[in-house]
Order: sequence, then structure tokens, then C-alpha cells
Amino acid sequence: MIQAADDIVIKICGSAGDGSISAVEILNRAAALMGYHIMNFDAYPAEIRGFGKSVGHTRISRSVLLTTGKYTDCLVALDDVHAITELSTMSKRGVLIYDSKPPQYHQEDQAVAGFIEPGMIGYGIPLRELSTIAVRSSRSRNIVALGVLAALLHLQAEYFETAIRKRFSAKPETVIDNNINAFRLGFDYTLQNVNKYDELDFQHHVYSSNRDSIIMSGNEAAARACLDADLRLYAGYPITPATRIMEILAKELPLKGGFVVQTEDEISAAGHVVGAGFAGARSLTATSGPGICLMSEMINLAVMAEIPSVFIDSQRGGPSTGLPTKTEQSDFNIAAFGGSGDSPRPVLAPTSVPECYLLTRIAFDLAECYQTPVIILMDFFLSNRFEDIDLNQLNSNVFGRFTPQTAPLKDQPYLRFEVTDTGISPRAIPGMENMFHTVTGLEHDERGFPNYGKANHLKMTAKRHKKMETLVRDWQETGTFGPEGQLDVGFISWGSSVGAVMEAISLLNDQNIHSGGFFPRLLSPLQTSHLEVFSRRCKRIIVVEMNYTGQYANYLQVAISKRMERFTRVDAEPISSEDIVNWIIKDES
Amino acid sequence: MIQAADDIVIKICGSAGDGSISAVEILNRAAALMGYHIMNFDAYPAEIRGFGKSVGHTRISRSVLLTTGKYTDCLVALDDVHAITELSTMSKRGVLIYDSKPPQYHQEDQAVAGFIEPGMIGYGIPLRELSTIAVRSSRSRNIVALGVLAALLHLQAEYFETAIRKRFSAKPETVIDNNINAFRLGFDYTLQNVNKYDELDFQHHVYSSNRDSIIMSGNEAAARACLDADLRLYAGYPITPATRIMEILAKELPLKGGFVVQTEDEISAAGHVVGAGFAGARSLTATSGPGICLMSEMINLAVMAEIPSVFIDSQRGGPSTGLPTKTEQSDFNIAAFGGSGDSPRPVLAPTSVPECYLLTRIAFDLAECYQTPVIILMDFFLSNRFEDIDLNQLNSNVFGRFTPQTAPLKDQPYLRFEVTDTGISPRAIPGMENMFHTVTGLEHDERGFPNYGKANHLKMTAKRHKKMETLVRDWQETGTFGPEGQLDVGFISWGSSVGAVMEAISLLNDQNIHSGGFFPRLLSPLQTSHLEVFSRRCKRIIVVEMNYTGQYANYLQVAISKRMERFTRVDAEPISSEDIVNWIIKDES
Amino acid sequence: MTNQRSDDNNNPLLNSGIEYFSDEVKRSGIMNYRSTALPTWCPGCGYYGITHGLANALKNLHVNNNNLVIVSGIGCAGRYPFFVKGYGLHGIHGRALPIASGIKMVRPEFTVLAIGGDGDGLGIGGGHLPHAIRRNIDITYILFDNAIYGLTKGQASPTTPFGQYTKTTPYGNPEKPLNPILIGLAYGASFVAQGFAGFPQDLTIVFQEAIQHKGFSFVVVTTPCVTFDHANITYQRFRNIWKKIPEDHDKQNLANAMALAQDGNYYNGILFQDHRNAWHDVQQSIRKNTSITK
Amino acid sequence: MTNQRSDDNNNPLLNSGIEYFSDEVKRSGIMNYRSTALPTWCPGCGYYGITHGLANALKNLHVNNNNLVIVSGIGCAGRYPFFVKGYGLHGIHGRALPIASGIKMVRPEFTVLAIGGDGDGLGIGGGHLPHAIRRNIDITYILFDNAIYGLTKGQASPTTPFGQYTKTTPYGNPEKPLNPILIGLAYGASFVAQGFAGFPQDLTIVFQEAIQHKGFSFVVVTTPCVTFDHANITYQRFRNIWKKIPEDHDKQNLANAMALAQDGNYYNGILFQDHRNAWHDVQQSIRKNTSITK
Ligand SMILES: Cc1ncc(C[n+]2csc(CCOP(=O)(O)OP(=O)(O)O)c2C)c(N)n1
Ligand SMILES: Cc1ncc(C[n+]2csc(CCOP(=O)(O)OP(=O)(O)O)c2C)c(N)n1
Ligand code: SF4
Ligand code: SF4
Ligand SMILES: [Mg+2]
Ligand SMILES: [Mg+2]
Repeated sequence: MIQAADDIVIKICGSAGDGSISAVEILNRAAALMGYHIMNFDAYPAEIRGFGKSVGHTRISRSVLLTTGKYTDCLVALDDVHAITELSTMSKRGVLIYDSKPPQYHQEDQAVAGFIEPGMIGYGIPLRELSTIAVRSSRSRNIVALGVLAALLHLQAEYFETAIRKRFSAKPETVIDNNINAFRLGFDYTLQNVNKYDELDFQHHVYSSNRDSIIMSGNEAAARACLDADLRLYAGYPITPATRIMEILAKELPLKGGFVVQTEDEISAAGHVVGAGFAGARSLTATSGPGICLMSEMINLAVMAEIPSVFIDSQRGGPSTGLPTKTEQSDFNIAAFGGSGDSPRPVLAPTSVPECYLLTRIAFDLAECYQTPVIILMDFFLSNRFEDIDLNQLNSNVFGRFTPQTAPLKDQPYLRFEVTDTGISPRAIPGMENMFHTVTGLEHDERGFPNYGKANHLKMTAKRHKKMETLVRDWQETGTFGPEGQLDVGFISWGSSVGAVMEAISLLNDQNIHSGGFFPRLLSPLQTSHLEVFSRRCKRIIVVEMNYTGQYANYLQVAISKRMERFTRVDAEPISSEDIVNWIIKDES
Repeated sequence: MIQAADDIVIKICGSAGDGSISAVEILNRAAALMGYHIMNFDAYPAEIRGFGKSVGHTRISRSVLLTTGKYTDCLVALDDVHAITELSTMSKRGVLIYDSKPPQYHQEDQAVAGFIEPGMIGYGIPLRELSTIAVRSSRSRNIVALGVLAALLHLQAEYFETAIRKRFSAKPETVIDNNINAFRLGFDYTLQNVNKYDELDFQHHVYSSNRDSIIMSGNEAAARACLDADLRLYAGYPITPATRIMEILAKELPLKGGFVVQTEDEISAAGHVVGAGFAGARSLTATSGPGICLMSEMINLAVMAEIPSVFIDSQRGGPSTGLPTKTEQSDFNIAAFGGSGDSPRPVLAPTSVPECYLLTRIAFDLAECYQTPVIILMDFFLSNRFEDIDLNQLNSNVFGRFTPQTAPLKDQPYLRFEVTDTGISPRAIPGMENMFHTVTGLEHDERGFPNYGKANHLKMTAKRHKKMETLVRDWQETGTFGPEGQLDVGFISWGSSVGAVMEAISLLNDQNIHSGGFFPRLLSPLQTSHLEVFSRRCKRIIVVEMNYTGQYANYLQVAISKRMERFTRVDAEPISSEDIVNWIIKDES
Repeated sequence: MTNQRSDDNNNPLLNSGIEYFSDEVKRSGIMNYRSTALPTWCPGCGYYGITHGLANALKNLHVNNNNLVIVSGIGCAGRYPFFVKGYGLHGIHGRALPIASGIKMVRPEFTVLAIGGDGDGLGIGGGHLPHAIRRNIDITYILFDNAIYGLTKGQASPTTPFGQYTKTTPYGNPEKPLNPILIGLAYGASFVAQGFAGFPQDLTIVFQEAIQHKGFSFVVVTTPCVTFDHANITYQRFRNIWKKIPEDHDKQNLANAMALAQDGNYYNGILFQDHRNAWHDVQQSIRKNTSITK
Repeated sequence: MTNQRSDDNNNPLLNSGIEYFSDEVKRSGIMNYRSTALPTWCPGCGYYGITHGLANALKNLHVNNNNLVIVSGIGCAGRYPFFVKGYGLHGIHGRALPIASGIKMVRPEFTVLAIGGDGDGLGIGGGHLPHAIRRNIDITYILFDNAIYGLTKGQASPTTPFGQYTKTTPYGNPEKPLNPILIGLAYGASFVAQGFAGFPQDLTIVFQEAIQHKGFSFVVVTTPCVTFDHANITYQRFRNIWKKIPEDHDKQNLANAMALAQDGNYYNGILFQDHRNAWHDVQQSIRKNTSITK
């Protein structure tokens, strides 16, 4: 997309250990302090050893951000060999900051500056040299580079200093001083020596930041939601990209009286969650593809025995072990249809970091209200991207109020699975007086006793599905986005791809292609009526998602007869708005 | 359906231990010897203890049988209390055979004869008394009842005697004699004392039986296919209704040089199968709902690492532990979509006992040819029903010839995952000289090395799906059934429900409602072109399957725009042709 | 008319009672711990003895039914929760321990019992036992060991003797059985005991100790499957081979316990017990941010 | 143009060589058992030592590469098959043993090695170990025990010491670790040995014996994770605490082996070995329809 001069994508690239990631962290914090929005998504090396490369990637803008941007406006090379491999993502008029005095062992033909294409701009700065002045080694050249960036992009230096202080607050005063010194050296050198002729420019603006903002990743948001929702038990098994949720909760949850248990595998994690849910306590696990496979049988038990429980699946490239550090949206099938038998369960998908928070919170309510497992589909991109969040966003609830029904005491014999109009049976939990019952994964009658009768099976199957209908009725968010009325192009998308689609919609509307979106956060059960209303407004409907087979499109297509087109990608990288827009324009023109 | 006088459904009902099941076994064998077709599907008690009831259920007919019949024409009560609960399934002019001299403790108001409805016919026979004459206890009254049946239905006694001899061939001569004596007592008593006024009548016909026939269940057929397909390893974990396959192979496979291992769980079973498949040997496991859930991750590995392996899922009522002894077709979702990521794999569904054989055999070919896991969806009904099979049926192959491609030796460096037009890479297996490679569940390049590159992931994902397109092209069976040309009603069905639909189609055509069917045995990937051709011929399309949500209908609906209707049932019992016909006629008239 | 005879109504659990108990049994008070459901087990099954022993233990300890939760896996043994007056979760095959642990973690005041067969607990669920033991979570796990897969009708289990004929081992079981007591000890269980279904009174005593033990209690009950095992664990063969634990056995001595577990005898009673911190105690120190090793 | 720099081409495994080996190493012949792929492990990781020890063992035994199959789970250890010249299956987390068993069952002439980390083999895969051992299938299982989850970046594992700080145990590990040697013995393994990644020469000897053993061989290798464990298994701490197995230790004496496994020392070498029939031998009798107990 054509970005404004104050909407800039920055990458800092170096070897592992060069501090690319922590420099970007400081940059984000400084920008947020000045009232900018940021979206940060670092590239992770695939292996532990990672063969060295490490790239911090952030976008800073005055406007709310929906994507991390397809092209890099400004690339900082802390290590030329690695930086060369990032050049392919630069925008046409991109800016490269490189070390003008590379170390001795540096090979001529691997100087990044030699590879930039016509139209791009390169500024050589003696990063190592300045670092050596500050800390007697090249270790601080990441911070020197921040000084260069601040001077070049016209960002206020004082906010960087605050951010640096915060970053190193646990370290001795001298470390802080050295780093601030490194920053200043880069800043001053740039002011004095660089003849700026690029267009990237934040114009020294600082926006009255009464926003109560915080920088958070999707994993952090989900963990925070657990804490705020009074989670009692987190049971989990490490797996990328979900592990961080457990690591945060391992620290925080015990301080709030809850427990964290690292189980021997995902089956056990799911078992602990279902056990705690049966006992009336909020419980959750987070996993990814291979783990959700293993949980399938336990989730089915929770469906059959109607036990509240919440499962986060942070998707990664699949199938099997797949691409552990790449993003994809290909677990819709297993989330919605991965159980044997007819096994209905709500599937939610946040579209942004704040929604990781909001939907995790609401998931606990849903689980208790509808007495069901709830699956939340995050993905690598959402889990690991950082956004600046207005804390007020976390208090909104546009989804609905979901209140669990408790069975009145002493209502003997208690019918745990009483058939009602809503499918929901008033619930008693262990510990209550005299509301004895045993739940089971076998088909059962209203009391909970095993029963394989024909009429009973039909009745109970209908009851379990009825709960989903009730949920669809109760769910208030319509998922509709963009202008009203007739649309040339109606987009449907979900999860982390929605940001790019929103961006594409506004770009298309700018070009007079009337576009709008339907972005359900409740992926399944489907709000068929909203989909129908939306589809009637659209000349074309295009489903955008990150998988090969159009998993969600297939699900939607069953509900309406209008044929949908698919924009599906398995790029191992988030979809970009540019790609969507180009695809549409090619078609429409 | 309106059955002919020589198409009779018989139930023998008693307490567990009364010998209902073994009497039906003898009856089947005798009927088959006379050249009749049989279809036998006993009712299993749900619990081990089973609370006593045990029902043998068979249908005997001159024509090829497609269902076990909805109504019972003739009920033999070996125990009145249990038999009463079977009366509700009797046909309007049904025949009851009951004990005219019940034992002392028998309660007046629980005499089965007191419950038969007007129009039905009851014959009282002193079953216990005759048994006591033969063997000095009531133990043989099941055999006495066979004599009654033979005399009443006009079946030749001598074939029963052969069948009795065969049944007790392992027992001492006196046992055989006693039983034959019991049979004769029942037979003679009936001839002499019963004034037959019902319409059930086989007319003493014996059909020149040059059919080389054998009575087999679906599980037996699948096991036999394994033996004939040169299975090298069966790895499995017991679960109803699949256990019998393992039990047969445990006996037979070692005699053919193969191995059977009872593993600690289904994950391990699947792991053994995948290991053996990687090593180039044919291997299989059989399981049911809870087990297929647990295998999901291993099946995904086989998809990603392209390892031949065969999985039978004999479906039962679900979700979770569900209804272990009831039939259902609700695992299509998990079979086709139960893996994380985009995880294509062929899903097959036999529609009859002979097809359990044929499709299991072909599954091994598919697995090797397309280097993929293959899932076969059987169900409780198919696993446990017995049919008389013409052995010639087992030699046919209407599905296609699938020949695996072996990599030529010494073609270094060997590309295990070479991208080809068909998606199929010529395969080398361990043990071959110098074709070293390592396969992985990680995304990988053509050599098999982990690779998370963008272009590579797309290429390899496309390759895995391309194999499925190749399979669709190679698969020869069209699934089309019934008259050509335009159809008032086109049925689509799969698996064990197809028999009832075929029966319904012929009934409807008799009534001038032009009907036909599309019954794919390759459920997925979908033969879209066959479906399209079929759908264009149909005024209405109705998908018939035994689940609640229309799992297969949903899958099909994505492929064509014509809307389909659904006839879905979760009755815990096979669908009957009568129910289908009634539903259609109600609509059409 | 005929509808009234539909099989929905013939679910025996719904309509049956426990009238078959003698007045004496009813007076004993153990009926306070029995539901009204009729057990689904074969007549003569060892599980009746275990049930009796356990109901008595619950009675003797005056366990509060409202806080009593029984979790089971799948199998004949798995049906147990339905027959107890309390709360129950009849889970999935092999997962009684994770589920029971989850319950106990969030409701430490509950008396949580986990029940499962030998296939359930040592086969499919065998991966959970070491870790529940490591956590020393305060639940009582009762393994109903009949050395056979009962519910699925007689296949070999992880404790079936080498060479035994079963439905899946028609030429004799080719695998060496596991010794559940020994592996429980090797995992570091803080309470390990065993008993025989034919001695319900002795079981009662063991169960009482197990329930009272603070930490994970592992109780292995050898029990005859009268329907599918006529060769191995039968009342006749087993009643006489049980021994009293030697008088001088020190329950805190792990090496001795391991020796007893391997000497070929069956010992009735508690082989090992130690008093390290249970899971909740350790967690308590975490919350207080004090060192957990204290 | 820019396409040529796409990340598809920067897969280091594809383009790298093993040039970094010294001429001496290359001359030794162990390169016949190394693939050309560059290991993905951190510099200094104990796994290099194990790799060296194993390659030497394969060389000394003249194992036929064509019949060599290495199966692994997931984890840093799991990457091992890619670095060996032979056939490999990098499976899924915890399932190396079932897969390796399946391979060996149908191709008894193969040399099958199963490799996995402590999380892989004792955590998620812990349920398979007792049963592979019961079957006594003739494969060699090498547990790379670094007492940490390496690949997922430093969480507690089943062998992490009580009280240790890791990413998931910020207040100290609340669970008692498993003793892999002891449980291997308790399961009835026919071959149990241990070694240290810092002593590759000793490992070579152990591996040779393990591969030659007819039956299931269980080898536990203690190995430092230099990136995520600075407290527990470090070269400095561990090099000195290893002991020789006492001269008079009888490898066939299970009780003694169990005692050694529990006395707090680390013993380098083979603790236990017996010579009961391996799985294929037992199956052979089944096929011949002769009694398997003979
Ligand atoms: C995942 C799964 N696999 C298999 C089964 C079938 N199954 C039910 S019970 C059982 C074994 C029962 O044996 P055991 O645990 O010893 O209990 P018992 O019946 O002897 O009491 C099996 C294999 C199942 N229900 N779920
Ligand atoms: C089913 C599943 N769960 C979780 C993971 C994530 N995962 C990969 S490796 C690993 C643990 C690695 O630890 P270990 O087995 O000790 O091997 P190491 O890396 O230490 O060699 C985990 C949890 C996975 N790949 N699959
Ligand atoms: S099958 Fe065996 S274990 Fe099951 S109830 Fe009957 S006797 Fe008991
Ligand atoms: S993370 Fe640890 S185990 Fe993994 S390669 Fe690095 S040092 Fe080795
Ligand atoms: Mg058992
Ligand atoms: Mg490890």
C-alpha cells in the first residue's frame, strides 16, 4: 500500500546476539510514548541455532495499524551478510542504513550497500566505530542505530532515552549510561554528517498521549485475559507458538491464587482442564497443531459430558510438525470437525491483539454458559506480534453477555442433562449438597446414566446442537465491516488475516471499488442470517484466509447458495493488503 | 418394504446363554447351503453383563439382500420377558413362536403371547419340554426352535442337520446327536401339531447352489483382505466394533509370515503401522471413534512424510465413547478433516461385506501408489453383519489398477519428494543401496530436508494435494446406480446406508418415481465430475447418511451449486428403506 | 402402544433398585455410599468385593458425599462411579489420572478417587502414572488389576502373564508382564499398597490408609475376571497365595519395598509410605514465593 | 533478481558441507556414517559428543548403511537422523519407539536406532517405553537426557531436578524428577546402560554393546544443554562426578543394578543385561506354533 511519510516499516537485521530484537523493542516503546501506533512482528530463526539471522520488524504510524506492512521502508543492517537476504522485501524508495566501516574480515562482495537497487537510498554510518567509542566494543551498535533512526526519521530523542532506561532498568547505572551514550553518538553523528534526501519523516511530532497505552503481543493478551477472568488452572505442554502463554502464567497465576501445571503431554493437559472444568473452576490450555490433534478425544469428552473448558490453538504451518515458526490458518477444520461423531463446539478467532484478550475472556463465559469446550484459533502471527493497546479497548464487550445457569439446590432427583428449550441444563457442580451425578462420554439420559436407546440418542444429540443455536442467537457481534449498501466486492475473512483485508477494503474504496467485509469472530456455529444478509449485498464474495484448501470458505459455502471466490495463501507469511488489492484490481479492470 | 413370502426376517430372542445367536448361525448356514441369500445382524447387549437379553436377527431371501429388513416376520421367543421388548419391531402379519409350556416361575402377565397385536399369528410349542426330552434340560430349546422354523417355513430339514454337524464339529459325537435329535423333535412336533395359517413360505425350494458361497461378516472380510493382500504387520488396540479384525489376524497372520502386535494404545498402533509402512511393508490398524481421534497426529505425519499406511475406522455412535455397540456414520468429518493443517488423505467407504474385502485390498494399493495414509470407514453394522458371499465377488476389481512407482537405483542425489506432474515421487525404501534419505513431519524440500521457505511450502502443499487429483483421475468406479436419464429423485449415500437406499430406489421405481443413486466408494477426494453429471440428471438430490449434521452432504454441497436435501438419522440402528420411501412419498404426493 | 416398549425405557440403570442387598448390609451404613444403580458387572466379578471394601472405607472415614468425586477411565472397572453416591466422572480410556488431578488441583477440599483397569491404567494410560506420582497430588488411585481387558471381552493386558492364551494372543502372550507395584515404587510414589478383591475387609483397611495419606496413593487390587480369565487370577488360585507383609517391614524403606515387590509373593497391605510434601503444599510455597525445597 | 535471494535458497542444510571437520576426523572413517548436513545444534551442545560416539560405534561395527535406520522424535535431539548417512525418520514428538518398533518388526535385518530427548522419551512418549521394553524388540534406544526442553527454549522436563528454575518453573520445579535408569530396570529392560556426552569414547563402547545386544537396549546419555541450562548438567559439574561401575558388579543381577541406579552416583557403562528371547524369537515360536515359553 502507499504509505504516508509518517507510516514507516522498519527492519533491524543482524546476527543472533546483535540485539536487533531488543533495539526494535526500544524503538516501539519510544514510538508508543510519543503517541504513535506500532505493530511489531519479528522473524524467528527456525532452528535453535538459527544459523545466525535475527530480524526485528516493526511498523510505526500515526494511524491505527492493521498489518505489519508488506515492504520495508527502512532497513538497518547490523550484519551485511544477513541484511542482503532482506533486501528483497524493501520498498522501491526504501532506505538502507549500513555500516560504513565494516570489520576487517568483511568480504567486499558481501557488502549490503552493493546490492541495493536503483531508487533506494543508502546511508553509511560507522556503527561499529561509534559503538566502540561508547562501550569499547561493537556490542552497542544496535543502540547507535537507534540514534541514527531517531535523527533520520525526525523522532524526538528524549523518548528513546526514557525507553532505553526502562529496557535496562534491571541493569547497573553504568549500563544505562553507556547505552544512552551510544544512542547519542548515533543521533549526533547523523545530524552532523548525513545529508537526508529520503522522504521518511515523522516531523518531530508528538501526539498528546493521554491514551493509556501498553505494548502487548497476542500471547501476552491471552495470558492477561486468563488472569483477569479468574483462571484457576492452566495446564499445558510447551509448543511453539503457544508456549509463551504458559510461561507468563507460570509467573503470574500463582500470585493470584491459581495454579499452573506443566503436564507430561497434551492429552494430560486437556484432561486436567476438563477435570478442573467439571469441578467448577475456570481452566485453560494453549497449544498448536500437533497438540490439538492429541486433544481431540478429550475435547470430545467435554462435548459429550458438557464440561466447560477452553482451548487455545495458536496455529502454525501444517500439517504435522509442519512449519513451527511460520503462520497459517489451517486448523479450522480440526477445530470445528476434528472430533469423531457429531461433535459441536464453538470456535472463536480473534483478529487482533486486543481481541486475543477479549475473546479469551469471553470464551470462559461461553464455556460456562453453554457447558461446552470452546476453541480459540490464534496463530503464530497473532501470538507473536506486538501492538500498542489502548487499555480501554480491553473493557469493551461487543459480543454479548453470557450468564451460566446454576441448578437450584435440593431439586431431587437432579437431572444434569435436563432437556430444555435452549439445550442448556441448569448446572450443579461437585461440592453442592446432594446434587449427585456422574457424567460420562457415553451417550446418556437426562440423569447422566448410560443409555443407548434410539429416541434418547436423537434427543441428546439434538440437545447438544441446540446449545449452539442458542449461542448463535445470543451472540451480538455481527462481524460486518465497511460501508453499507451494495458492494462490488464483499470480503469474508477471519483471524489474523482480517487486518490485511480491512486495509485492502479501505484502499479499494479509495479507488471507488465499493468493498466491505464480514469478519465473524464466532467462526462456528455460523451466524447464517448475518452471512445471508451480507451475501445479498455483494456482487462478488471473496473469502480470504491462510490455508490451501479454503477451509472456512468450504464451511460457509454450505450455508448459502451464492458461490464464493477464494483468496487463499500458504505463504508462511501473513497475507498483505497489497496482494489482495492487486488481485482484485487485475480482475475488476 | 413389502416382502415376498420367500423373503423372511427372523429373530430369535432369549437371555444371554439361551443360544439365540448360535441358532441363527445354524439357520444361516442351512439357508446358504440351500442357495438362499442371508443377511444377519445380531443385537448386542451394551454392557458385558448385558442384563440378559440376546437377539439373533437374520433375513433369508431368494434375492440378493441389501438390508436386514425393518420388520420382523417371525419372532422366536426363548425367553418371554425379553421377547416382549422385541414385539414392537414385528410386521403386521408377523408370526410369533413361543413356549406353550413356560416354566413354573413364569409370570402370567409376562407371557409374550399375551402382547401380540391383532393380525399377528402365534404358535405355541412346548420348546422346553421337547428340549428336555432330547437333552434332559431346557438347554437345547434353541435347536428345537430351529426344527419348528424349518417345518413351519418349509425349509429342507437335511440342510439343517448338515449345519448342526458343522457347528458342533469340535464337540463329541453325542452332543451332535443330541442336537440333531432336538432339531427333529421340534420339526416333527410342528408337522404333526401345528395348523399353519401364516404366509411365510420357502416352498421347500433348494436352488442349485453352484455358487461358491461363504458366510462372512465385514470384519472377517476386512481381515481376509489383509491376509490376501500380504499384510506384514497388524498393530492394534482393542475397541468395539473393530476388535474382531485383530482377533482373526492374531490367529491367521503369523501362519502367513506376518506379525500382529497388540500395542499399549492407538497412538502406538498407528506409529507401528507408519514405521512398517516406511520400511516398505504393508501394515494396517483398525479402530473406532475414540481411537481415530488419538491417531490423528500420526496420520498427519504419514500425510506429510508420505508414508503408505492403512487405517480402518469402524464407526459407532458418537461423540466420545458414545454408543459403542450401535451403528452410525459420523466419522466422515474426522476422517477427512481431522488433521491439523491442510492434510489431504483418501477416505474409502465400503457399502457391503464384499466391499469390506475389496476396498481393504485396494486400500493397500492406494497407500503405496499415492504414498499416503488411507482411511477406510466401516461401521458397527458392516463390521458385525453377516452376508453370504459369492467367492467370485472377491476377485473383481472395478476400482482401478494402482501401481506404485519405485525409484531407479543409483540416481544420486535421491530426491525422495521430487515434484512431478502427478505429485507422486518415485519411491525408494530403506535397505536399498545408497538411496539414503530422512523423512520428516516438518515441511521439507525435495530431498526431505526441513525447509520453511515460502515458495517451498506452497510447492510441497500443492504436491500433496496433486496426488489426490491424480487419484481422482485414476479411480474408475463411478458410483452411479439405477436407471439412466432424468431422475425425479437422485440419492447420494455412502457406506452401510447404501443397501437401504438401493432397496428404496427399486421400490420407488416400482411406483414410477424415477430414482437413481450416486454412491461413491472413494468418499474423498471427491470425484467432482461424476457428481456434477449425476446432479444435472436429478430433479431432487437427497443425501442419505447416519449422522446428525449431514457430514457428507456438507462436503458435497461445496462442490456443486445445486442444493441438496438431507435424509439424516441418528437412530442407533441402520436406516431402513421403508423410512426413506415413506419420506419421499409423503413429499412427492 | 408399541412405543412404550421402546428400548429407551429398558435402560436397567434407570429403573433398577438396590433391593437385592440384605437388611444387614443396609443397616451397616455403607448404603450411604452406594447409588441406586445396579452394577453392570458379571455375577462373581471381583469388582463387587472391591466396591464393598471401598464403601466400607468411605463409611468408616465418614467421607462427606458432597465432596466425594470419583473419576474413572473406560472398562468394566470404569463403570464404578455410577455405583457410588457422590459425584462422578466416567471419562475416557486411560485418562482418569489427568482428569482427577485437574479436579483435585482446583478443589483441594475434595476426596478424589481415581479408578481404572489394568489396560486403562498401565496400557493406554500408562504414560500418566509416573507424572501424577511425581506431582504427589493428593488423590487415591485404585488400579483394578484383573490382568485382562474385560469390557472388550478378553484380550491381553499389560499384566497378563507371559504365555497366557487370550483372544489376541491365541498362541500365548508374547510379552513380559509389568509389575505395577514395582513401577509405582520406581516412579517414587509416596504410598504404594496392594490387596485382593477376595478380601474386602483387608481392602477396607488399605483404602482407609490410602485416602488418609497426604499425597498420591497407589493401590493395586488384584481381582478375578470370572468371565474371561479362567487360568490366571481365579479366586481358587489366588486366595491362598497371599501373604502378610513381614512384621519387621519398614514402610519407609524403599529398597525393602522393592525387594518385596519382586520376590514373587503377593503381599496384602502397605508396602511403602513416605511423607514428603504433597502437590498443594509445594504450590503453597510457590505462592508465598518462598523456596519450595524447604 | 530479488527472487534469487528468497529464503528457499537459504536453507543451510541444503548448501552446507561438513568441511569443518579436521583431516584427522575425516581419515578416521566415521564420515561414512555422517550425512553432509550441518547439525542445527548450538556450539558446545553435548549432542555433538554423542554424535561422535555413535558414529564411531557404527564404524567399528561396520554397520551396513543401507540397513541403518534412525528414528527420532521431536526436539533438538530429534534432529539427529538428518546428520547420519543412512535412512531416517524424523517422526512426531514422543513416538520414536512405536515407529522404530514397527520398522524393526517387518525388517528384522535392519539396525534400528531410536533417538529422543528426555521430554520426548519420558514426558509425552513415556507411555511407550515400558511396552517396547516388555516386547524386547531388538532396537537400541538412546535417550539424550539434558534434563530440559531444548528446542522449545528451556522448560522443565521429567528429569529436571526438584527446585530448579526454568521458563515454566519460575519459582523452582515443583515435581520430583524421574530416574530413567531405575524405571528402565523396573520395566524389565534386558539391557540398561548410561554414559555422559562429555566422554564420547566411553559412549562408543556402550553403543557398540547396545547395538549388538539381541533385544531392547536402553541407553541413557546425560548431556549438557549449554544454552538453557547453566545450573544442572554442565560439563564442569558433571565431568568429575561420574564413576566407573564397581569391578565386582554382576550385570545379570537386577537387584544390584537397581541399587546402583539409586545410590546417587552416575555410573558409566552397562548396568544390566540379560539374554531372554527377543521379540522376533518369540514370534518365531508362534509361527511354528510351538510353545513360546520354551
Ligand atoms: C481410546 C479407546 N480405545 C479403546 C477403547 C475400548 N476399550 C474399552 S475398555 C478397554 C479395556 C478394558 O480393560 P481394562 O482397562 O483392564 O478394564 P476392565 O474392563 O478389565 O475392567 C478398551 C480397550 C476405548 N473405549 N477407548
Ligand atoms: C505434540 C507436540 N507437542 C509439543 C511439541 C513441541 N516440542 C517440540 S520439541 C519439545 C521438547 C523438547 O525437549 P526434549 O524432548 O527434551 O528434547 P531436546 O530439545 O531437549 O533435545 C516440545 C515440547 C511438538 N512438536 N509436538
Ligand atoms: S467381564 Fe470380567 S471384569 Fe468385566 S464385569 Fe465381567 S467378570 Fe468383571
Ligand atoms: S538448545 Fe540446548 S539441547 Fe538444543 S542444541 Fe542448543 S545446547 Fe543443544
Ligand atoms: Mg482389566
Ligand atoms: Mg531435553
